[in-house]
Amino acid sequence: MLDDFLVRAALAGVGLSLATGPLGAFVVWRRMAYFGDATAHAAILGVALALATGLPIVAGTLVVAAAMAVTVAGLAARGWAMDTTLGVLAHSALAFGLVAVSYFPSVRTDLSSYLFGDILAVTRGDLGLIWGGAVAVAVLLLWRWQALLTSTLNEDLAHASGLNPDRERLVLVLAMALTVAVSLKVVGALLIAAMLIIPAAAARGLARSPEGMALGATLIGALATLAGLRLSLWQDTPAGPSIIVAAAACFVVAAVLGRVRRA
Amino acid sequence: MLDDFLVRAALAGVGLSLATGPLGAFVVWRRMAYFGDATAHAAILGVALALATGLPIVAGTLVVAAAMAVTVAGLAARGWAMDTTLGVLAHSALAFGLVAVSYFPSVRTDLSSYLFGDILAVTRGDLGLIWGGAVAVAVLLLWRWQALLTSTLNEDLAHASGLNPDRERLVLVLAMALTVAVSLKVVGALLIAAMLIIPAAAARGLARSPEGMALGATLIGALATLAGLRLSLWQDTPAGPSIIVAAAACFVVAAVLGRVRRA
Amino acid sequence: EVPTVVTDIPPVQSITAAVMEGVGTPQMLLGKGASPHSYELKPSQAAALSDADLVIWIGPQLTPWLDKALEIRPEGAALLTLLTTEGTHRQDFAPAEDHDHAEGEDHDHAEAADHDGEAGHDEHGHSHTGLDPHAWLEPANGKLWARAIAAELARIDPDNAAAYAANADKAVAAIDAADAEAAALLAPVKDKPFVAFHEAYGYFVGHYGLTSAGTVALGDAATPGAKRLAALREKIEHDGAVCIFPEVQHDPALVAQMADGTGIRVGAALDPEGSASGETGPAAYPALLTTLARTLADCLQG
Amino acid sequence: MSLISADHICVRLGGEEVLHDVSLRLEPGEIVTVVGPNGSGKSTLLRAMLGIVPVAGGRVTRAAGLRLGYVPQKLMIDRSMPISVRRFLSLPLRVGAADVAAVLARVGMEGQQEAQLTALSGGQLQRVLLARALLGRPQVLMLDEPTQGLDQPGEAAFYRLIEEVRTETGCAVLMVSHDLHVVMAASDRVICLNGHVCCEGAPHVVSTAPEYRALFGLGTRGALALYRHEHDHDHNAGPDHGHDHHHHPHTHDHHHA
Amino acid sequence: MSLISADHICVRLGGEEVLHDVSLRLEPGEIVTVVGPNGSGKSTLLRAMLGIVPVAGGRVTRAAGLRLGYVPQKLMIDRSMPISVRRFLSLPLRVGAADVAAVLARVGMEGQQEAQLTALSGGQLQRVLLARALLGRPQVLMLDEPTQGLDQPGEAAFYRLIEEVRTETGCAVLMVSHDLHVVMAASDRVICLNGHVCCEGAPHVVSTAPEYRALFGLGTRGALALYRHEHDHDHNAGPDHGHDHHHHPHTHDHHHA
Ligand SMILES: Nc1ncnc2c1ncn2[C@@H]1O[C@H](COP(=O)(O)OP(=O)(O)OP(=O)(O)O)[C@@H](O)[C@H]1O
Ligand SMILES: Nc1ncnc2c1ncn2[C@@H]1O[C@H](COP(=O)(O)OP(=O)(O)OP(=O)(O)O)[C@@H](O)[C@H]1O
Ligand SMILES: [Mg+2]
Ligand SMILES: [Mg+2]
Ligand SMILES: [Zn+2]
Repeated sequence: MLDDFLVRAALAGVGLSLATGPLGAFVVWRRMAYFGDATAHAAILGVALALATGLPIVAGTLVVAAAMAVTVAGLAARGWAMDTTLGVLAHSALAFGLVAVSYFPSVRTDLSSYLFGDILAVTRGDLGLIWGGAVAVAVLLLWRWQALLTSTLNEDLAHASGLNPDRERLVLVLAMALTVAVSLKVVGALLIAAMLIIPAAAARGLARSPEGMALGATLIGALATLAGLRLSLWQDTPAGPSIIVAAAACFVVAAVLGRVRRA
Repeated sequence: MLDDFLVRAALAGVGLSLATGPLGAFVVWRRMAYFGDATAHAAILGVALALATGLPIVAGTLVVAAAMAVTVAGLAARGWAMDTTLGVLAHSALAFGLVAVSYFPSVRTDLSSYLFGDILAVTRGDLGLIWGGAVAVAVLLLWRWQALLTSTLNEDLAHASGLNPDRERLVLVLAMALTVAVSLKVVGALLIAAMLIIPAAAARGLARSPEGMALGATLIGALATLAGLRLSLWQDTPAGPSIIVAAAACFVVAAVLGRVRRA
Repeated sequence: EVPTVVTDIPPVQSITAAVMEGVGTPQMLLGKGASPHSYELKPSQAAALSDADLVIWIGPQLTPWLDKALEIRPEGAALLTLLTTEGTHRQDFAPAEDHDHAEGEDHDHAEAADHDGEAGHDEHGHSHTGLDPHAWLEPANGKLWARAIAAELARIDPDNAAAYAANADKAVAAIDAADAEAAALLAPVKDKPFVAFHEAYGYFVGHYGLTSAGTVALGDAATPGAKRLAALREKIEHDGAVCIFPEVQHDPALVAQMADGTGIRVGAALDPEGSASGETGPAAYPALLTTLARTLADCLQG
Repeated sequence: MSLISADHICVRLGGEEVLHDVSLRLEPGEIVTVVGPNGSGKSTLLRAMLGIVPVAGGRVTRAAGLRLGYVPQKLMIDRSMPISVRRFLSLPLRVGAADVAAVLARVGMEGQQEAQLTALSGGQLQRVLLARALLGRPQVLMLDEPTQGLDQPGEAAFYRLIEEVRTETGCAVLMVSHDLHVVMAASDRVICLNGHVCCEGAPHVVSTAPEYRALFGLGTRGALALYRHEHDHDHNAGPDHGHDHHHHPHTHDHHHA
Repeated sequence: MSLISADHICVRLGGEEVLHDVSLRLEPGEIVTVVGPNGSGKSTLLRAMLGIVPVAGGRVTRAAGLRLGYVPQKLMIDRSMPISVRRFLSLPLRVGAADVAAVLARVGMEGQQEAQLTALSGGQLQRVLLARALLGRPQVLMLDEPTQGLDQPGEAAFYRLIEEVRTETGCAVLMVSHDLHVVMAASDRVICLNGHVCCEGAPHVVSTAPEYRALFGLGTRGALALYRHEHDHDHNAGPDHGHDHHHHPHTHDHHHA
């Protein structure tokens, strides 16, 4: 059954939702919508460095993504707004990548083509990676859930409870960066960035508790994967964008339902 | 003198800063760092629509950018966070664009190539467009400055002063969307998005008043343009990324100066 | 049972289609001007790839992303990487330019660079060597690959071996004809220097003995810097380059910028990968060569 | 004509009707105070009259060109905008330096023009908000718990200031307060709110009304009094008071417009 | 050993020294109140002791494993997280439903478990914050103007509650308040702060200290008293009081660690 690329794509999308659901909730709460794009942009710098130094591309991307995460967390601890910081870093990293590569004239292919995966091209090995990674992220989040929630809600209250909000933020941001960096190559930058925002934003309109929102985002992500693949198969449209279109449809439905319920 | 492409590039960058400086300040204050990228993504949908309907590409991009702006403003008025909304719309628009284009097999060109300009390729006509647009935006912002500031600082206070914060937000977002959509083609998506965030973020660390921040962002933008072009000429690095690298350097210097001054 | 064959870009599809004429039709992944970096498979293409018996592609130097997508082809499916096919004429990109005026005869040392096709068989996947992947623009490679494809198909599908061999002969003849036509078109303009948009034409320039005056952009990875453009402009004026050519899928603004005020003519857009026309089928590859030659000649002749 | 009035307004928030059939009119020069337990809709009433919250029924009428000053109960100011007290006071109408200095002096913040808004302590911010409301010669002041966070001399000065401003400019004041003892002394009219108007009138009338007594108990002598004297009594009058507004047991005729 | 103590701490904010050489120790079971004019550094002192603000000199020592409850002066809660009162009370330590119901009843919010945190009125939120601080059997309560926004029965109930909790669990309370008259009745020890410790001691000692009188004037009978009786006097004791902490004219020996 795993032979079928569609089955593998569906499993990959569902597995991904397991991580992006709860991570996406934090993305919405902490105003980090830029995170996916920022990591994808930063990864380009990683590719340039890898090509320049002869390291494996994966190593380059991971190192740069982790460095970005640490910088974001550090700046946020000094009171910078997350979205501004992410915007600054995303563009700076991309620009540095493009400048760096101009020093290596032997690199003449579009750097981003080294990074992008495609959910229809997921292999059995990738599935292992995704599910392994997603379960690891889910377990990490479950383990630190209370501390992460408290620090996200209010850092002063977290401090008073003996938590260190800076550390919690760093853990969260690192987990996010590594997840994104790894899945870039497997499912593509566009899809992973969208899966971090849209399902969580859709769940926001309906949920009444943080857990409900994280769970809702996971379910909506999984649902969008299945519906999007169906759309893609039916209309022969590209799979990643079709999944995002399905997620966007969920967002619209949830927004309307949310309004109706509130009125 | 206008013959020289470098002079034209410098003039374009400086003209652009005139608009992106104050707009960028609002981007930082209102947590809209995603704005530039979101408009660029949405523009792809505009290109697809234009190709499908036979309209001019510029018309397609402008229509979609304006529609995005109106949607963002409308959702923000219902209490949605700006960055989340922008993230949802950016990815949805891009995905719709990619899906739509797969229905028109006659569309055979890389969509994004319609979007990417290059500041070194600016023509005399482009210069007129940029300066005309930038001056228009600057005048608009100057005219509504007090109202925009009040609504940005606190919507309740704006209401009590007889302003309509929803209208001010709409004006701002529309001005921003049109500026970005027009300049995409001239100077490129990466540069315009970066110029909306990095100079304003750099100025944030030093400024003590909103006007100071807007002015500082304009100056830093202009300075980065000149320094970046110099770097590009000296090291033969690509011009747009070099300007961003220069702006990022300004950000780091400003952040360090800000810390030193505060301590 | 006719093997399912998947190819990457239009020229490769065309050569393969010529070889398979009357037996089957190869599929193609990168049609319709798709750019590799925003490229996403459609289910129909993924389906094709996932039950391909043979995948034919230029190599990872051209399309790094395909490297990954290739993993979904079934176990044991054959893979033909044309750039590393024995006998392929391969050459490096022109060495990084030093922007002085002495490199008008780029094509000379480019041609000298790498004539033994076997030489640098460096097998590490990604291209940080300077290997120029645009090797289909050397008609000799087209002919060599037609035969290599026929041989590979014959191995997988011995029943149709004879048809493949006969088709390969026909394809070689068609390429020879196109080559001759292109050579005739280009002969009068051989010495007129021209500027192209990106460095895709090393093979073509070498084969037909054209005079390249440089390119606007170096590769796909980075847009050109101000220093390069300033030098290029000076060079255009100094060398008296006749034409400058934009390229499909790339914004012509920079080309217009370089042409502005120098008196150089702006030619029609070149389509080195055949991706704008998106044409497939046996005739597409020979047509690509002659179209390229005609576009160059039309402008250079003035 | 009154400056601003609410006629039979109803306000729904999150699906619940928070205000039912509330009417209120404000005449020039009067000081009206709204009292009521926590969550009784006092802030919502002010916000509805300012147009911040839409009304679900009834209507709010303002005199044309009415100049309003407003001090919200809580103000969220984002740290991302660098702004000094002086600049803040000039929003949205520009004000001369002398006026700024004068109004800051009135609220006990003289010489603080250049302090950053985000660096103020809670009470300092409250004083600045008050200063901003007083600028631009308002005809109506809407003050939502304006003395919260003020130190005691500041609180006393605040009530004096309001009285002064009213006398000088004849502006009307609509205020929310929990300082019942001060309210009774400083207001011309008191409105006792609990989702609806429970009772209304001159302070001495309201303070003896049974509806008022039901909400606030018998002692209106402030926390100290309660602390000292009721401390050993049964607790029924105590902590249980704040919440009974949630099941408004009253039935009203709602006059939705 | 004391539960938590500050030894000669100095705190700098935005380049200015906000606290100079402040020392304070809290013993089990005592109720200590910090009073001082607006901007005198009361909130900063609490935040420094909690580790939210770093100290520039001196040191803060906590007993190992100290359980703390904290009610901040202002709380910014982002609207993007949907969270009910019940869930909020279970952060970061999970609490049983019975405990939640009990503590909500104590602060006068019973039955409100499922209300969304962002839908609460100012006073309701204050009650919930207090409830959260009381959960988890704290050994120290740090309360920054805990009665702000509470209605009058709520305020009275609050002081009773603090007294009860202290008696039941023996926890120490460090509180900031501007209700001078209540403070004097409800505290074991009062610290009068103005960038430095002006005076300190039992309520009756502090209220007669000249430093205290200089800061708060002679009348400590609350705003009503001031309003009624001082209203025609000169205003020197009035609005000008809040700001003199900005040019701390005193010289101190700072014992930086
Ligand atoms: N981030 C900051 N940057 C600079 N100065 C600050 C900052 N935060 C507070 N201050 C200053 O520190 C001083 C003490 O503030 P704090 O909030 O501790 O006062 P407070 O005693 O709690 O006053 P209030 O009674 O008004 O709550 C004030 O003068 C304030 O202006
Ligand atoms: N956004 C909202 N969604 C749902 N309910 C809300 C919302 N905002 C306020 N409420 C409810 O409306 C009621 C009135 O709130 P309001 O803030 O007007 O009270 P208040 O009288 O000002 O109380 P306080 O004295 O505590 O300031 C409360 O019960 C509150 O829970
Ligand atoms: Mg209120
Ligand atoms: Mg305080
Ligand atoms: Zn190429």
